[in-house]
Amino acid sequence: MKIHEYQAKEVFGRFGVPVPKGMVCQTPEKAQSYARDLGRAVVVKAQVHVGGRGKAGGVKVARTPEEANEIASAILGMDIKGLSVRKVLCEPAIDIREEYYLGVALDRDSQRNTVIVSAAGGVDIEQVAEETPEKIARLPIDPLLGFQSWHALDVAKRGGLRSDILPQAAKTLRGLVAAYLASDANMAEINPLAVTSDGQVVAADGKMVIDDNALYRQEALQQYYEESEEDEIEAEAHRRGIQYVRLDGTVGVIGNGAGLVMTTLDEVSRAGGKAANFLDIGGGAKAELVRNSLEIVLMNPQVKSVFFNIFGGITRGDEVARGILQAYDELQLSVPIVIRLSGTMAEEGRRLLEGSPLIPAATMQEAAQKAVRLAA
Amino acid sequence: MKIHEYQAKEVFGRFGVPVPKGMVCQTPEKAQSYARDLGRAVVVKAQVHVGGRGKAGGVKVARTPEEANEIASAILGMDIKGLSVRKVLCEPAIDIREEYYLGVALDRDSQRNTVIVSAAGGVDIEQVAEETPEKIARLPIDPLLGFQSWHALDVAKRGGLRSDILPQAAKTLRGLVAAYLASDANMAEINPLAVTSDGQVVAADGKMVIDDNALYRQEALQQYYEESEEDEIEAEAHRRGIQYVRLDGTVGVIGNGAGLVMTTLDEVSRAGGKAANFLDIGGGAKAELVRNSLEIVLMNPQVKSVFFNIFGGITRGDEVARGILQAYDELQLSVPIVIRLSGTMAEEGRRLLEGSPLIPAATMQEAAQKAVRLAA
Amino acid sequence: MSILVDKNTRLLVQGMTGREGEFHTRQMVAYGTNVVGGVTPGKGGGELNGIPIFDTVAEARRATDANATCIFVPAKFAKDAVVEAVDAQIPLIVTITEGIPALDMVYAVNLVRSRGLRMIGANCPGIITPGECKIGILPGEIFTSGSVGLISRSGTLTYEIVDELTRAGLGQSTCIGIGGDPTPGTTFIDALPLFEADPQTRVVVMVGEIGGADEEIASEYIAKEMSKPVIGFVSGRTAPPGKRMGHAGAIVSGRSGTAQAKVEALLRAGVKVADTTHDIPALVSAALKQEPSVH
Amino acid sequence: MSILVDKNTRLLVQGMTGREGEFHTRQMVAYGTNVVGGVTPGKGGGELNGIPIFDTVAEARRATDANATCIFVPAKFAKDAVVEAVDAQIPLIVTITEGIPALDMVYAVNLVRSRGLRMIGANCPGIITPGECKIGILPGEIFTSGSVGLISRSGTLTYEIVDELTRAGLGQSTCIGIGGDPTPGTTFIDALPLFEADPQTRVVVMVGEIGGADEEIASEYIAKEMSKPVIGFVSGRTAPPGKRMGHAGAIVSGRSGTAQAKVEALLRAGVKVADTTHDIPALVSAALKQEPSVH
Repeated sequence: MKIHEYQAKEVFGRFGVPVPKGMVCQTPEKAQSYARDLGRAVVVKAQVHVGGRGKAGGVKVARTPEEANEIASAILGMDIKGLSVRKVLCEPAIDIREEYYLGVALDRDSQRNTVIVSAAGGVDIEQVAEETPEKIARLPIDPLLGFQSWHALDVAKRGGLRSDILPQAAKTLRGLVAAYLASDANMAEINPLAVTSDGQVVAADGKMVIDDNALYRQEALQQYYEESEEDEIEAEAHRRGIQYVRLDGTVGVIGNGAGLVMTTLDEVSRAGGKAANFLDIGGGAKAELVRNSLEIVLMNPQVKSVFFNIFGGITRGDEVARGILQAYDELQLSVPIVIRLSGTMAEEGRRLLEGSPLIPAATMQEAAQKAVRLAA
Repeated sequence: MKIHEYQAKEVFGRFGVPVPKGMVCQTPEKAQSYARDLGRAVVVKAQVHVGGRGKAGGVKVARTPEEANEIASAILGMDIKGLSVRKVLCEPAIDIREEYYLGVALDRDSQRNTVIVSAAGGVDIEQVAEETPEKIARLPIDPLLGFQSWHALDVAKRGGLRSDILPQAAKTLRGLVAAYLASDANMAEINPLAVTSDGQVVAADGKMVIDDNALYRQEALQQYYEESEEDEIEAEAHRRGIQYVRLDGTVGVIGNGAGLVMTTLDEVSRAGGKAANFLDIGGGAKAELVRNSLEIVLMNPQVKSVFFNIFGGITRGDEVARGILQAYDELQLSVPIVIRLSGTMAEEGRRLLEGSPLIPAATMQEAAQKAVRLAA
Repeated sequence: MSILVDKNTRLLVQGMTGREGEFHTRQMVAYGTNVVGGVTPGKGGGELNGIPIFDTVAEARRATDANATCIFVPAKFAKDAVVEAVDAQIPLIVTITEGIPALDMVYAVNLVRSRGLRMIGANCPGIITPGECKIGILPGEIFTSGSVGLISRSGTLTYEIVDELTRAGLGQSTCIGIGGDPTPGTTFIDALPLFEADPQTRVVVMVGEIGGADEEIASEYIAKEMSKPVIGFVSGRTAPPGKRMGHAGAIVSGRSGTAQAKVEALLRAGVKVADTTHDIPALVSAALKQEPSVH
Repeated sequence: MSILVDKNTRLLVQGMTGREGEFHTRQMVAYGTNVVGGVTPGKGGGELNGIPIFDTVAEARRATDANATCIFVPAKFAKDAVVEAVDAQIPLIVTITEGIPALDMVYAVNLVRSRGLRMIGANCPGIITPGECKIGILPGEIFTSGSVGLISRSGTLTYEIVDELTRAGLGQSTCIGIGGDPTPGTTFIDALPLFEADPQTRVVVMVGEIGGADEEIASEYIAKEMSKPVIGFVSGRTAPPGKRMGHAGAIVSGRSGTAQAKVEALLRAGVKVADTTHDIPALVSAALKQEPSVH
C-alpha cells in the first residue's frame, strides 16, 4: 500500500525525523489561510501516488497567500498520470543548501532490509544507481542485530555526507529505519533530505510503501487505506478478498495460482490479444468465490470475453464448474466464456458444464486463441 | 542486591505473575487491621534477607485479627540468623493443593540465563537438585532468541507440572522471566508456586537478586537499596565506592585486585590468623582512596592489625605509600600496619615509608605472618 | 537418489490440527510420507488420524527424531513457528503459509541461514520426491519418478508443467516450489547446486517469474558452475510495472525484475528458454539426448 | 609460536580517546603492540599520539585490516562496543571494562560464540605474548618470553605469579587474564586446547578462584585431553559463602563454587596444585624436568 507524502511525514515525525510543519489542504481557501498564518513563502504539493508530479506541475512555490490560493486551485483536481489530485500539502518554503538521499527498502538479493544513502539527493535514485553507482552507499541490516548507531554513522559517511551534518543525518536515518520497521514498510525514503542554509536537516519529501500482508497489525495505518485505492474494481475485489489487478485489454482472465494466471496473460498476448485483468482464485476455491470472481471481472466494461484457466491441484474442477453455473443463474451474462479445465476432478467439471453455453478448450494455448478471437 | 519477598512480588505482579494481595506492616496494629479488613485467616511473614525464616519461627498463620497482632508482635524485632526483622508481609492464607518450583538464574556453565521448573516445590531446590535431579527441568535461554511461549510450555511440561495447570504455569513462567530480564536480576524464583484447591496458581513466595552492576539503569529498584544493606561498614564503603566485605577475624586486609586480596585472606589463614575483611582498592588507586580504605577497615573494632598487600601493575607503589602517610596524618592510628609493596614504583614507595611506623615485609607470606602475630 | 527429501524423511506438521493442516497431512500420509507427529500448543498428548500431537517442536523432536517440518499455521503465527523449528534444529523447514508479513520472513530467513538450516517457502506448495516423500500441498498423482529436477517460483504453474512432463514420459527426481514471496528461504541458487550434485537428476527445469533478480543471479551460477542442462521458463512477460501479480514477490519495480531481462540473462547462460509451458517437454527431451554421457 | 596474539596482531582500541584508553594505548604501543587505529564515534578523521581515529569499527577495519580490538569504553556502552566489533567480524575482542551488567555480557558472549569469534573478558587485564604483543592493562615489564602458558581469572594475582616465574627464570609463551565476570568470553576450557596445540608452550599454569565450576569443567578436560603438565592455584579458600569477593564471579553460592571442590577436582585430574603462589615456580620447574621429550 502506497501512502501519501503527508502521511509518510506524519509517521516519520513520530520516530524523530525532522519534518516541516505543514498542512494538508483540500480547498484553495485552506491553503491561503495556512500561508497567511505562516507569513512567508509556502510550497504547495499535489498528493498523488505517482512519481514525477513536479514535472507535471504538481509542486509550486507561492510567495503570497493569494498566490497559495491560486496555485492550490490549479493543482487540486489536476490529472497527474491518470490520477486526480484531491489534496495538497502546504509547507514552509525552505532555503536548501544541499540535498541528500536517505532510504531503506527490502532488498531481495541480500534478503535484508537495506539502507541506502547518497549525497546526490533530490533526483531519481535509480538513475543515480545506474549512472554513478559510486555515489551510493548501501548497508543491509542484519535482522538479528538491528540497525545500530554505528551502522547509521558508517553508511552516512560512506554515502558522502558532509561531516558536520553526519550526527544529524545518522539520527534521522535511525528514525527513518525505526519508522520503516515499526510500520511494516517495504520502502521508506526521504528524497531529498534538505540541509538548510543554517545547517539543519529536514525531510523535504517523504515516501513509504506498506506491506499489504502486515496491514492487519498496523492499525494506525489502516486509516490510510481508503485513500490508497485508485481503481474502483480493484477496491471492490479487495473488499471481497479477491486478488485482482486491472489491466487495459479486453480478455477477462481468471485462473488458480499466480504463476498460472501470469502465464495465461502471456498466452493471451501470444495469441494476439490483451488481457483485461489478472485474477487469481487461489487454491481450493469454492463455488461462491468463483461466482464472485466472474462478477468482478465483468464489472470492467472493456471485457469482451472471459478465459477461465484452471489446473486443479487442491482446486477441484467440479467446484469451479459449479461456481460458473451459479454465476450463470444469478448474473446477466452476455460475454462468451472459454474454459480450460485440467487436473483434479476436471472430467467431472467438464461433464457438469455440458449443455451450457461455455466454450471448452483442451489446452491453455487453444483456449487463449479462442478467447482472443471472441474478444476481437 | 537481595530484595525482600514483598518487593519481589511487587515486581512480579507488574509482569503478570499472579501474586496474593498482601500488605507490608511495620507494626502489629497494622497487621491486625489488615486481618480485620480481609475477614479471614492471614499468614504473617518476616521480611529478612536470609533463608530458613520458616524454621526460625518467622512465618505463622493467624486465624483472627487479634492473633495477627500477637504474631506480628512476636516476629517484628525477632533476630533471624543475625538479622533483625523490621517488616512483616501479611497475606491471605491460602489453601494449597500442590506446590511447584519456578525459577530463573544466571547459569555460569551454559553462560545463559536458565529457567528451572520442578513439581517438587516448597522445599530447598538445591537439595532437590542433589537428591532427585530427575525432578528438575532446566532450559537455558538463548539470548539471541529470547524466552518464547514454546520454551515455557516445554520446560513446564518437562518439570512434571500437571497438564491442566500447564497453560497458567507457562504464562506465569514467562512473566517471571520477563520480570527477571527487565530487572537485571541474577536470580528470581517462585517457591512455591501454589496451586489452590480451586485450581488457580499463585506465587506464595518470591525471591529476586539484582545485579549490582546494573543498578544504575534500574531506577525503580534503587529505592529498595537502602533496605538491602545489612552491615553499616559495608554500606559506608559502598557509599564511598570501595569494594569491602566484612568478615569475622582480626586482621584488616587491603590489597589491589580481587584475586590478590582473596589470596591474601588465604595467606592470613595459613599463618594461623583470620581476616577481618576483604578490601580491594582496584587498579590505579590514588592516595585519597587508599586513605579512605584504611579508614573503612578501621571502623571495625575487631581489627587488631592491618595487612597492606600491593602488587603494582597500574597501581603505583609511591601513590599507595602517600595514601597511607596521609591517613597517618589525618586519622588517629593505633593498630600496627604491615605492608608489602611490589611491582611498579615499589622502591619509591618503600623509600617514602622509611621512618614511618609501618612494618615492611618482603613477601606476601612474610607479611601475613607478621600481621597475624601482631593481631594475636 | 534425489535431493532434500526421500524415504528417510521423518516429518512433523506444525498446525496439523487446523483445517488445511489436517487435510494435507492426510494427503501426505496417503502419498507415503512418513509423518511422525503434529505440533499444536495445548493439544499435546492427543492424536489425530493416528498421528501423535505434541505441544512443542522440541518435545516432538525428542519423541520422534523428526528431520523435517511442514508449517501450516496462520500467517500471524508463522514467524514464531519457523523460529520454534529453528530452535529445535529441524534441518528442513517447509513453510506453506501465505500472506506472512515480509519483515517476519526477513527475520526468519536470516535466522534459518545463520543456524545452517534450510527453509523452503514461505508461500510455497512444498517439495516432492516422486514415489518417496511429499511435503506440502502438491497434487501427488501428477508426479512420477525420473531424471528431471524442477525448481519453481509458482505452484499451479509447476503442476501444469509437471503434468506435461509426466504425460511425455519424463519423470522427476525432485520438484521444489520455492514460493512467491520476495525473500524465499530457498532460492534458485540454493537449489541448483543440489541438483548438480544429485546423480539421479540429468536435466533441470527452472520456472521463474517477474520480480527480483533471482533468475539473473541463477544465470550467472549456471554459466559458471552447472554442467547439467537447464531449461528455463519465465512467466509474466506481459505484466505491467508496479503491479503486484498475486505473489508478493511478483512485481516489476522501475527498471528491474522484468521477464525480458530474466529471459535474456538465462539465454546468455546457455539455458534453453521455453516460450510456452507446452514447449518444455520437447526441450527437456532434446537436452537429455544431447547430454554428454561422461563429464 | 604463542597463542592468539603475536607480532602479526593489528589492534584497534575502542574508547582510545578516554583517559584509561589513552594511557593504556600508549603503554601498549611502548610495549611494541601494533595499534593500527582507535574508534570513537564523532572523532573520526582525527588522530591521537599518531594513531588514526575512526568513527566506527567497520570503517577502522576497512582502513587498517585490524584483526583484534581492545575495549576500554565505559560499562554502560560496553555491550554495544562488543556487538559493533562482532558486527565488523573482528576475530579477537579483548574487553577490559569492568562493572558491565551481567545480562549485557550474557548477550555479548553468546553473540560472539554464535559468530565463531573470540572474546577475552570482560573485566579482565588482557593478554600478552611477551616480547611480541600486549593487549590490555598488564604491566609488560614483568613478563619474559618462555615456555609457560598462563590462564588466570585474576589480574594482580597473575602479575604476582608471573613476577615470581620471571625471577625464577621461567618465561611465558602467552598469558591470558580471562577476567572475573561470571560469564567470561574465554573460559579455561576455551584456552587450554590452544596451549595444548602450541609448540612453544611446555607447561600450563591455571589460576582459578571461587565461584562457578570453570575449574571443575577444566579438570575433566585436562584429565581427558591434555598431554602437557598443568599447575593449578585456587584463591579464596577462606572466603565465606554468599559473599561476593570483589569479582562479580567470585562468590560461593550454596554448596557450589568452593575452592576446596575446585582443588579436589584439579588434583583428581592430575594437576599439581600450589598451596601458595610462592610454590608455583618450583612446581613449574619440576614439571618441565619430568616432561617427556616425545609424546
